[in-house]
Order: sequence, then C-alpha cells, then structure tokens
Amino acid sequence: MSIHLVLFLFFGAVAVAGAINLLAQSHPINSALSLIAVMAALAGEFLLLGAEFVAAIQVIVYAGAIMVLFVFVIMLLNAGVEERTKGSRVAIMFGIPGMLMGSVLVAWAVLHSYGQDEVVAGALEGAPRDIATLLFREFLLPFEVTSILILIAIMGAVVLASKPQAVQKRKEH
Amino acid sequence: MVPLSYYLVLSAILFACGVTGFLIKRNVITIFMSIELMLNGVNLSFVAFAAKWHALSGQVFVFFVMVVAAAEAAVGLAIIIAIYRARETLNVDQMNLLKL
Amino acid sequence: MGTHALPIWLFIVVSAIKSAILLFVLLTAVAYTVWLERKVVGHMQNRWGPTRVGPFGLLQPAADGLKFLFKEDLTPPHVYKPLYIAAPMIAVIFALTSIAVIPFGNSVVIGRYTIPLQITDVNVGLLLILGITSIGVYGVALAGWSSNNKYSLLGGLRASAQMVSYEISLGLSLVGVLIMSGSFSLRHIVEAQQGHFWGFIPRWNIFQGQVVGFFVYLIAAYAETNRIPFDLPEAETELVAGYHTEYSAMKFAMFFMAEYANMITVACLASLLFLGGWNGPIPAWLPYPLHVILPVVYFVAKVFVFLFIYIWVRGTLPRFRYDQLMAFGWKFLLPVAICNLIATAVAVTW
Amino acid sequence: MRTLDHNILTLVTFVPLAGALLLVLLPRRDRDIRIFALVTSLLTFVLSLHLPVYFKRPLHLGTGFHYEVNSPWISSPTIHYHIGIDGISLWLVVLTTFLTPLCVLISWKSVHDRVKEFFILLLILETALIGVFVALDLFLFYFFWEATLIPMALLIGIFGHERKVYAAVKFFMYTMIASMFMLAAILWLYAHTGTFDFVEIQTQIRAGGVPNLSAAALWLFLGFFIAFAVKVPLFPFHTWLPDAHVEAPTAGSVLLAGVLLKMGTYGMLRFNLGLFPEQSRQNAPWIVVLALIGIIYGALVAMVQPNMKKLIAYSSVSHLGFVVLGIFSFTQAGLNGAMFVMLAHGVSTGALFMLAGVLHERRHTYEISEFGGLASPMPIYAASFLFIVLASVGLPLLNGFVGEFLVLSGAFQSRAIYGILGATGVIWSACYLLWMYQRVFYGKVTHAVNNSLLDLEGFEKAAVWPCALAALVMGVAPIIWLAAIDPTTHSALVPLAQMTAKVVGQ
Amino acid sequence: MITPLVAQVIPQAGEYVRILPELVLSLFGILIMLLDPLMDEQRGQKTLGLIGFIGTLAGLLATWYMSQSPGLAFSNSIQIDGFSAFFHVLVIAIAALVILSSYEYLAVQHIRAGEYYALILFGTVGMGLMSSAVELVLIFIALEISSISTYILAGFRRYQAASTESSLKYFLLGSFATAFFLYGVAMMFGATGSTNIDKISRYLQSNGVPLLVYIGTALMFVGLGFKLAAAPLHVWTPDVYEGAPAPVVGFMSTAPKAAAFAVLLRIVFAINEPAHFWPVWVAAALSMTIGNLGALVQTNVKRLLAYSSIAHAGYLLVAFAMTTPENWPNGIAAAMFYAAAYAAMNVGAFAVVGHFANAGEQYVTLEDYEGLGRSSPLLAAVLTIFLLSLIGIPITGGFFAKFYVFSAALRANLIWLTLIGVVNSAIGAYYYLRIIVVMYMREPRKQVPVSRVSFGVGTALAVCTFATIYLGIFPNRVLHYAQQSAQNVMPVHVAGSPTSTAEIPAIPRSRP
Repeated sequence: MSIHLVLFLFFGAVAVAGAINLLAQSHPINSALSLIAVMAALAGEFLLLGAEFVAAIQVIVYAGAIMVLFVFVIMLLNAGVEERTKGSRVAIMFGIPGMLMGSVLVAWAVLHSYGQDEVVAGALEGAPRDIATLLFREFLLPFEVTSILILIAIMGAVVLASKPQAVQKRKEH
Repeated sequence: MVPLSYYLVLSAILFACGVTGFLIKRNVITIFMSIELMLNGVNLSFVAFAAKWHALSGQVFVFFVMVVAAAEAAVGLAIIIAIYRARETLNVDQMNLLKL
Repeated sequence: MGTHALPIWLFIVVSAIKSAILLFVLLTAVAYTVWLERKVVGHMQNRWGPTRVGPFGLLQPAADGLKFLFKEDLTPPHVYKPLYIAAPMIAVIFALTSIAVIPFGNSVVIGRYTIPLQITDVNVGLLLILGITSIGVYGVALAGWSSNNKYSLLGGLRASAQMVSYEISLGLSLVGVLIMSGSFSLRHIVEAQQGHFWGFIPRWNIFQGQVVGFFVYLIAAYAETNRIPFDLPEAETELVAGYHTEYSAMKFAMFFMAEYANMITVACLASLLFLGGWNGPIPAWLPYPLHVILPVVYFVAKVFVFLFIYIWVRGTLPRFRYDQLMAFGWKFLLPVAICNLIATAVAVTW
Repeated sequence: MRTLDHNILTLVTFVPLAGALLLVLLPRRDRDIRIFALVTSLLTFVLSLHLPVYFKRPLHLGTGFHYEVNSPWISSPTIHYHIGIDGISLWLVVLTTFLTPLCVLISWKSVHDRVKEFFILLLILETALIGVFVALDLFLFYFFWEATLIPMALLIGIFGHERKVYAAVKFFMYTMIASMFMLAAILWLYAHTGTFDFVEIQTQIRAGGVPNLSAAALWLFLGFFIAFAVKVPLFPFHTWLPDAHVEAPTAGSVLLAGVLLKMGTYGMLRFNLGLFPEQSRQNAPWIVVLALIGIIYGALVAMVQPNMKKLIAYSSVSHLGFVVLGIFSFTQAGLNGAMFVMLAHGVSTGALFMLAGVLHERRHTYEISEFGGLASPMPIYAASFLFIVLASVGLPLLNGFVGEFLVLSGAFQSRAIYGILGATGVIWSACYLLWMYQRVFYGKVTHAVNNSLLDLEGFEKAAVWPCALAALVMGVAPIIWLAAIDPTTHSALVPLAQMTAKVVGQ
Repeated sequence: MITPLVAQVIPQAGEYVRILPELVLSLFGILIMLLDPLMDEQRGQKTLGLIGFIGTLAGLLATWYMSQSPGLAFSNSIQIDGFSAFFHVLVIAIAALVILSSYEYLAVQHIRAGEYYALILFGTVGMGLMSSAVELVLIFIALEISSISTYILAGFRRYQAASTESSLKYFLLGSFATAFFLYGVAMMFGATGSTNIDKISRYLQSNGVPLLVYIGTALMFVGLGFKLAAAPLHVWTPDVYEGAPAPVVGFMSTAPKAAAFAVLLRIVFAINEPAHFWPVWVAAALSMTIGNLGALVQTNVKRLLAYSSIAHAGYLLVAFAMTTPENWPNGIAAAMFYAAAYAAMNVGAFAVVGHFANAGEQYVTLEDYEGLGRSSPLLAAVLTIFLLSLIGIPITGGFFAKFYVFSAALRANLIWLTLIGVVNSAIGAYYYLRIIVVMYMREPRKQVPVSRVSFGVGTALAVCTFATIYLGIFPNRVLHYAQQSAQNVMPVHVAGSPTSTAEIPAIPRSRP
C-alpha cells in the first residue's frame, strides 16, 4: 500500500463517515458539522489528485462561506432537533432501494470502464496560473455569466429574506 | 498510486448519500445540505476525471460548481428564512398548504 | 525548494523541531501580547497596567495562565455539551494552524541542506491561510450557539455575519498584492518585494501603490479578529461578553489564546504582504549568522508594529453600532476594495 | 362570371363568418343584431343559389367537382385550400344556407338573453357546416368538422334548457373522441400518400399505389366510420342525440337535426365509400343491420316518448337509419334515395323542431300530455304542423316519400329482407307521428292555459312556411334535385361495380 | 497600448454580437435595479415595467441582429444558428408578454416591481444562453440562472405562506435535479474528455459509446426532466404553480421549459446516444397520462393548468422519441413549433387567470369562474380561445402543434405512442371544457369582482390571441423556419444533414 492509497482511504473514510453521520444525526447543526468534515476530507482528496488550488478553494468557499451560512441560518432560526414525523414513506420505500441500485450501477460502470487504471497523483499541476488562463480564455463566457448568477442570487436573497414590512415602509416614504 | 475508479466510487457513494438524505430527512435545512453533499460528490468526479484526461478544465468546472452552490445557498437559505417566518416550522411534512 | 534535498526522515524531524519552536514562540508571544496590551492601554489611559507580578508585571501572563489552569471548569447545565466543549478547541486549533505556512525569514543553510524558515511552503499558501481563518469562525459561532444563552447566541450570530461579510473585503484587498506578485506562495510574494526604488525606497507592496489595499486589509482584519472597534460579538456592555459568556477557566483561555493568535497571524500576514516581510537593509559585510537572524528580526519588528497599532486602536476608538458595522463593511469597504483591485489591475496591465 | 364561379364557394363559406366578425363589433342592440344576422344569412342563401343554377357548367371536367378552388395553404404538411362540390355536397350546402335564415327567424323572439353571442355562434356554425361539405382536402375537412363542434356545444350549453351543461359536454365528448379516430386515419393516409388531397388520395388508392394499405385499410375504414357513425348517429352511438336535442335551443335543434347529422352520412358517402369501397362492401352486412336496428328501434322508442322533442329526436335516429341503409345497399336507387332522405329530413325535421319550439316558446314545455286539442286555438299552427308531419311520414307527393321509396327499392335490390324490414320503419313512423299529432291537436282542450295560446306569428310563419313549400316542391318535382345527384352517385358506384365484376370474373 | 495578454483575453467584437441579446437584457436588468431605489412603489411599477418591456423589445431586435451572424463564439461555447435564434425569440417574447401581463398584477398584489422585472430579464438571459450554448458547463450555469430566478419569482408573494412554500418546493426539487444534471455532465466529461457537445459527438462517433455516456445521458435526462415537469419527475409542478404568482407561472411554465427543451434537443440529437429512446418513450407516455388524469379532478384553475402543463410536456416529448436520423428533423421541428404554440396559449391563459385572481389571488377555483362568460364576455372569450388551443381544436396553434408532433411520430412508426397521445388529448378535452362550461353555462353563485382590463394585460392578451390564431391558420412560416433550423441541431456525422455545426464558420481569431 502506497502512502497515497493510505491517505486516500483515510480521507475517503472520513468523507463517507461524515456523509453517513449527516444522515444519522437528528440535529441540523450536527449534520452541518459532518458536512464540513466531508468537505475537508474532500479537500484532502483533491490534494491527492494534485488539485491544490481547488482544494484551497474548496475549504474557503464551501467550508468557510457556504457552510457558515448554513450554520448561521440554523442558529438564526434556532432550528431544533428534527421531528420524526410520518415522513414520506413512499420516498423511503422506493427511493432508498432505487438510490442504492443507482449507485451500485454507477460503481459497477465505473469499475467496468476503468478497472484498476491508476491516476498519477500530482500528474496535473493545478497551478492557479494555468487555471486562470483556462478560465479567462476557454471558459470566459461561463465565467462572465456567473456574475449574472451571483447578481440574481444576491437580489433573491434580499427580496426573500427581507421582512415583508419593508414594503409597507417604502410606501410610507 | 490510487486507481481512478476508487475516486469515482467514492464520489458515487457521496452522491448516493446525498440522495438518501434528500429523501429521508425531514428538516429543510438538512435536506438542502444533502443537496450540497451531492454537489460535493460530483466535484470529486470532476477532479478525478480531470486527472484522468490531464485536462485542467475538470478543475475549472469545480470552480463553477462552487459558484453555483454558493448562489443556491444564498437563495435557498433566504427561502428557508422566509418560510420559517411564515410557517414557524422547518419540517417539510408540514409544508402542506398546497396539496390536492 | 530546499526541502527536496532533505531525506524524508530528516525532513520529518526538522519539521517537528520547527513546529515545536514555532508553537512555543507563538504561545509566548500570545501571552506577552496580552501583557503588552494591558500595559500600553494602561499607559494610554494614564495608569500603570500590571505591575505586581514580576518586574513591570512581566510575570503576569504566567500568573494568569496558572489561574486559568487551576480554576474550576464550570459547565452550565443547559448547554449543548459536545459543541460547547468542541467550540474553544476549534477556535484555538485553527488559530494556531495558520502559522504553519507563514515564512518568518530566509532559508538557513546547515551543512548540505537548505532549510526554509517556515514549516511548509505550499504554493497556495495564502489561500490556505484564508481557508483556515475562515474555518476559525465556527469556533465563535458554535460557542455562541451551544451555550444556549441569548447573549451568547447573539454574539455568535454577530460574529459569523461579521466575519463572512468582512472576509470578502479582506480577500479582495489581497488580490491587489496577488496581481503584483503573481503567486499565492507567501515566500514568492516576499521575494517579489526585494529591492529598492531609487536606491532607498524599499519595493514593498505598500509603496507600490497598495496603500489603499493595505488599509482595507487592516480594517477588515480588525473585523475578522473581532477587535475593537469591531468587537461587537463580545461587546461587554450589551452582550455580557457575547459568545464566551458561559465559558470559564481553560475553555475561556482557549478563546483568549485564539483571539491573540489570530491577531499575530494577521500581523504576520500584513507584514509579509504589504511591508516586504523579512526584507530589510542587511549590509553585505555582516557575518553570515546575521544574514539569517536579521531578517527574522526585521520580520518580528514589523509584526510588533502591527500589534502595537492594534492595541493603539483599541485604546483610541469607540465601538461601532452593529448596523454601522455592516453598512461600513458592505457600502464602504467593499467598494473601496473593488476600486483598488481594478486600479491595480489596470496599472499592472498598462 | 368566371371569377364568380371561382370564388362563389369561398364566398358562400365565409360570408357568415365575416358577418359574425362584424357582429362582434356591433353594439348590443338586440334588434339590430337580429336584423344583421338575418341579412347575412339571407345573403348567403342567395349567393348559394348560384351553385345549383350554374351547376352544369363544365368547369373542371377532370375530377368531377365543380367550382373547384385549389390553392396551397400550408406547405408542410402539404395542405391545400381545396374546395369544390359535386352532386352530393351541392344540395347539402344549399340546405344549410336555406335553414340558417329560418333559424334566425325562429330565434327572433325566443332568444332574448345574450342575443349577440347567439347569433355570432350561429353564423360561425354556418360557416363551419358549409366548410365541411365543400372541403376536398382531408385536413380542411377535419378542420371544419371540429370547428362545428364548438359553436354547437356552446349553443346547447349556453342557450339550452335545464340540463344543458350535461348535454353540451356529452355532445362534445362523444363527437370529439370519435373524430380523434378519424384524425388518426387521416394522418395515416397522409403519412403514406404524402397528401391530404381527397382526389389525389382517391386516385392513389384506386391505382393501388399506397404502401401497406391492405393491412391498414380495415382500420382506416373503421376510423372514419366511427367518427361518422357517432355523428349520424348510428344505433349504438346514438345516446347523445336525444339529450342534445331536448336541451338545445330551437335553432340549435334545427341545425343539429337538419345539417349536423348529415355530416355523418355525407362523410360515409364521400370517404368510406369513396376511399374504401372494398372495405365498405365487406362491412356492409353488419352496418346495414345496425341501420335497420336504428330504424326500428328509433321508431319504437319514439312512439313511447312523452316528450315531443325527444320524439322528434328519436325519429331522426330512425330516418337517418334509412340513409345509412340506402348508402350501404350499393345501388343507384339506394344512394339517390339516401341523398334525398338527407335533404328531405333536413327540411321536414327542421320544420318539426321549429314547430315544437314555437310551442315551447308559449308553454315552456315539450310534454305531450300538457297539450291536447290545440287545433281549435291555433288553427294555422295545426295546419302547418299537419303538413310537415305528413311530409315526414312519407305521404306521396311530399318529400319524405320520394327518398324513402328510393331507399327501400334500393334495399330490395340489394337483399329483399332489408327492404322488408326497412319498410316497417315507414309504418312505424306513420304511427308515432300521427299518434303524437292526434294527442296534441285533436280532441278537447285539456289544459285551460292552452285556450289562450297565440297562433303562429309573422316571423314564425316566415320560418315554417318556406319549409313546407320546399317539402311540397321536393315531393312534386324531385327531378330537380335528383338531376344533380344521380350522376354523382353513379360515378360513386363505379368502383364497386368494377369490384363486383372482378369477383364475378374470378 | 494593450499588452498581448489582454489581447488574447478580450474576444473580438464579432463574438459579442453573438451574445448581444443577453448583453442587452442584462443591461436593462441592471438599469432597472439601479433605478429601483430612486422611485416610490407606484411610479416604480409603471416606469420599471416600461423599461423592462423596452428591454425585451430591444432584446428581440438584438436577436435579429445576432441571427445575421451565425457561428460559434467564445471558444466554441455558444453556437448561433437558426435554432438558437428561434428559442431566443421565443423566450424573449414570452418575457415581454409576461412583463406586460404583470403590469397591473404587481400593483394589485403589492409586489415590488424592481426586482421582479429585473429577475425576469436576468432569467431570460439564462434561457437565451441555454438555447445557444453547446458547452455543457455553460448550459449548466445558464440553467441555474434561469432556475434560480424562477425560484425567486415563485416566492414573490411573500406575505402568503403558500407562495413561499411553492418557492421552497421548487427550489429544493430544482436543486436536487440540478445535481443530477451536473453528475451527468461529469460522467460525460469523464467518458469523453470534453464537455463540448460537438466534441462529444465526434468522440462518440469515432470511439463508440462508452458505458458512462449512457449513465451520463440518463442523469442529465433526469435533471432536465425535472425542469420540464416530465413524469415521473413532475411532482413539484402542481404545488409550485398553485402557489406562485399567476403571471410568473405563465412565465415559468413556458420559457424555462422551452429553453430546457432546446437543451434537451441539442443533447439528445447531437450526442446521438442510442439509448435515449425508451426513457423518452416512457416519460412521454407517463407525462401525458398522469398530467391529464391529474387535471381531471382539479378544482383550482392554476393546479388544473399545472397538470395540463405536465401533459403538454408529454406531448412535446413524443417528438424526442424519433429513432432514425431521417426522422429527426421532423421531430425537432415539431417540438420547436409545439414550444412556440404552447407558449402563446399558456402565457395568455395565465394572464387571464392572473387577472381574474385579483388581490391575494383569492379567485382561482372553478367556482369563481362561474358566469364569467356573462360578466366579462371578452376575457372569457379570450380564455376560451386559449383553452381550445390547449385542447387542440383546429384554427388554433395548439392543433397544429399536436398535429405536427403526432404526424412526426407516426412517420417514425411510433404507433402506440401516438395512440396514447391521441387518447390523452381526448381526455384532456374534458377538463379544459369544464372551464369553458363553468364560464358560460353556469350562473354565478357568488359575486366575483373583475377589474377592468388594463392596457398591459390587454396588449399581452391581444398578442397571445393573435399568435395562437396565427399559428393555427398560417403555421407555414414558423414551421418552415423550424424545419430549416432543425438541421442545425443535427450532429455532424449524420449523413445528409446539409448545414451541420462543422460547416458553420467559427469567427477567425487572430492572436498576436
């Protein structure tokens, strides 16, 4: 077992454990923390794959920004322990077996397609400079278009989360 | 060295966990987190495939996915706040104003 | 990179030694920053500060530390225990981790090996620091939430909102520097600042037009570390110490340590990014050891200056109101940072 | 005159629609609207008279259709605005234009709510009906076929009586679903011949140039047949008809019985016979049986109806059975008779519905038991009614006789038992109609209200008497009509005759 | 002086022409956002709406200008051709109509205008890009733009829990679907090493179809199926449509769907992955059946139309089940025509529904429609036309739409699918008819106030009616255009496609 495989298995185990914990926990904040663990472990996997930049961004954006938002909202709404209401039995009955089948299918397809082909870790230097070049040439349009996406998101967040009274206030002015 | 398929299987497992979470969790926020988990699983696939094809573009996609995830998070959490204001609950089973 | 030359076992040993030294220095520095703060603020307010324990109160930090250690560790009954315990640890661990990628001097050549004065040099070092500090917010947020106390909760909420908001300005203010140096590696960034204009003005980024960026960074960094005038999350007068209301003894000490460690990290980063890091005048005729030691001294001196400014600001400025803080962050700091970024980009391109 | 010949069909078809559109713009002054509608429909009628008058002029000798217009409309799929008439459709068009002004007249007073909508719908309906008869492009045909549905359903649904909504929806769904089958068949034909043009498809089928036809022909035949059979309505599909008739306003009933039902028989004649002669022949036995059941069953049910309008409705089932019988007897006489019954039934049943409507106007009921001895308070009405009843029964020298006679002789030629069973229908119809007449008009006035009933008013006379006149003329000089019908039916039978010859030859 | 680096980065002016409509719409969106704080609510609603409307008109103009220079742009990530121009016109026109029909709705419901109009414009940008993108990543982002803006729009009646709930459901299921789509993109990328549709197509042609491509297509289909509300991924539709503001429903049941169909057309036909047949077949059959059966029992008009939109997605999907390449152009053209016709009638129907609904959307049940034929004859007549078109009665666009789809299916020998479709249209007739019946043939049991039709709604309705009738009487031009541009979607390697993507000249790019 090479050191890479050991590290892969370690991070992978953390990620899977985090994912399962996310499902098992009944309190949203615990789920959020396990999700952060998954993200951190994935950052590790990215490092193994030689994607240093992506790994760093993963930590900053996902763990540092998106999940903070989640935690913030959980705190803000003081969300309590999940109620075990009747749930959607149908979803559980058909969804989970279906999902299992789907993932087994994908896993089989993947193993079938690639078998033991190995990835040379670090074969691809995810240097920020190269990524930037790609981003500003080949993917210029998608990159620019994301600005609209973000604009919409900001606007939407403001519109939806601001108190409805704001409308009244505006009218009075 | 690690076989590519291991990464992909890991990514499939994470994606499947996300799907499961989406189906079985009752708290809106947790459901939303499950979606994020799915996206993370996809990201791993992208990076692994990028390594396979020696194409940096795979890593660039992750970048875009993150932006999208961030945008979704902003909007989604705003919606969740709005619904909490209106309904005082985060349980999806009680989001039942609109039923047959 | 010199480390390639090291055999793996030696590399591990050297790294361990470096880490140990650095940790020791850092913790000491944290302790004495506290002392310094009390002393300086005392003098500013026309009083003495700590004087009793040791000469000039120099042993006061040790006394405080002992007291924290031996005090009864209270856990209030209604807290959410796992997170209540984890929160201070998260805070302090991430505060201390970020020091790992900070270079504090040139490389040392010992025998055949070149050993950089830095625990590890990652080519995305700056991003890593940003990532780690951004995770640090969980410590505060979770502490506030798990305490099950409305003051703490408010403190935690404020902290997370504030840190997320100001992180954007912080990041943008750094992009200017990145554009100028073209690298995320802190060592490269420092090396890009070597040399002088007209023979006497050092080529530090702050003298290369990053003045605005520097001040934006400074302000955002104060907010990130929850220092006055941005210490809303722990505002004693309104929130009864905010997120750490319910903490005592060692757990409280951890938050304390985390805050000061963060201050030091921020100060290190500022001197690395804007003030040329360990660059400084080293006359060529000095003996070799000084070539190694002087840069470290320069670096420490710059960091000290920053810490002093921190304390100075604390002694001078009043606290913001929360809405002012948010408005300031979004409506002033962010646009300024963006303008700075654009100006830098234009200047570099043309 | 040539330009008029070219455009006369288009003109006749769309003048009512244009009138309807203008009506939309007219202010809601009921009187003006009525007059405008009357003028429009009369104008259409006058224009349509051009058709029979100049019918013989050889315009397009090749296809056997007159006044043909064929211009591309939609390029993909290739749909042409292809219209034209032959001996079959000629009189149906005229029948439509003849009945519409009468409908306007009979609705003069009985419709007093939402008058504007009523006449708009009526005129749109007229356009659609004429369109059905003149269309020679299958697509265009389907287009108009469906288009008749909506105004008719709305007329029933808005202006009808108590259970109007039920009746309207039932009517709509029955016809709609049935016509889906026809659409499927049309699409199949298009997919395999590349055209919607009736004439071209007919030519291709006769030349045997359509791939896979032999396998599909039966289904195609049935697809068309079901749509038409529901419309006719043939025996098991007839259940919508009584509901629709009873609930419809008078004008609706008149057009429904007078023209709409003919769309089905016209379709059978034109498409089932025209496109699938072989299948028609193969399936004729059971169709004829259904027709005979319709004749007898319709008559028997009509006899026991307590409701005058329902009675007339079932009589339609019976009469239309004659038409189907005539068509599927595959004899010259039978086909001529079927055509003539269509026209005669249109005129006389239309008039019957008008007369029933007159009574309903005064008493708001159709129950036969509510009346009795009406002959004394309403002599003119009684006389008109009698005349029409006799025409409907099939008294010689009136129009009913000619058609039924021809049909029965055709049926006899085809197979004697058909003729015999069909002939009983005539007897039954005499029974129920005359019995109904007796119960309503003879004897003493049983209900005091009926003593003060008004006799026919001017506009009612204007609506009913033209029908009576037409019935008389048709009975006396059927040759006027048959002269145009005969050649067409003759040519329609040619492929059948050839087929028989082939069978015999083998 | 521009340094070489910048010269490489900045695309040429010609390429900007190819995103001109998006640029114009974004600019107007930003303009609206900037002006919004300067105006009070009353003035804002009028002025901003007008600006939005002008923006869409300018967008249409820009589309015309754009269509004059077909070709690839931005490193082959978008392709301007007849196909994309068609969908550009379609979505922008829908946006224009929705803006018109929202004009007074916003005032009645007290909805802030600035964000509303801006979001519609931005959403349209996303949809426009979806139709022209040939790069999966760009498609993904454009899809997100259109989705997120509709999530937000769905929740615009914020003081009503139902609206927020609708927004939440839409959002959760939508993002869930997006994740599937993304996973599909990842699989595609993994299997072929590219995310460019053209390159993928070439790769598959020369290297055969790897296993992962099947999975990738299936996943993408799941993702897009959600957006299309195709069964069995339709469950969100009725709830979301019921809660969302009526004009927004008109918008989101047509424009994003049209764009998603455009994407699906490009993916399905250009990638030419052979296994899509059965999933499409099943989805089409299920959507038609479930949509129509579901609609039968509805009493809320919005829900009813929601189910109907599921059914219509099913009819449209029939056009995707073409198996052999020679049938594809028919299918594509039929789908395009259907999208256009459906847009005209559905936007119109929801404009009427929105107008009737009144403040707080309180009048949306069938019962409220009783006697509308009498109290507001013109509106009822217009709604009747739309409903008839939805049934598929001749002289309306809906008829030809169905007609083309079914005849294309028949020509491809999809007898059973056609049969299911035909039977379903018959079932469908019943519930549309119910609305007509209620409007005309029932006496009102309660007083439903109907406000006067304002200029905006009136214009929107007039345009929709005209379009519906026009498509029903003269479908020629639109269909012809669709047939021509259908060729653009055809993959490079299918023999006999005269104008394939390969022959569209890329704008030459000079690099110093």
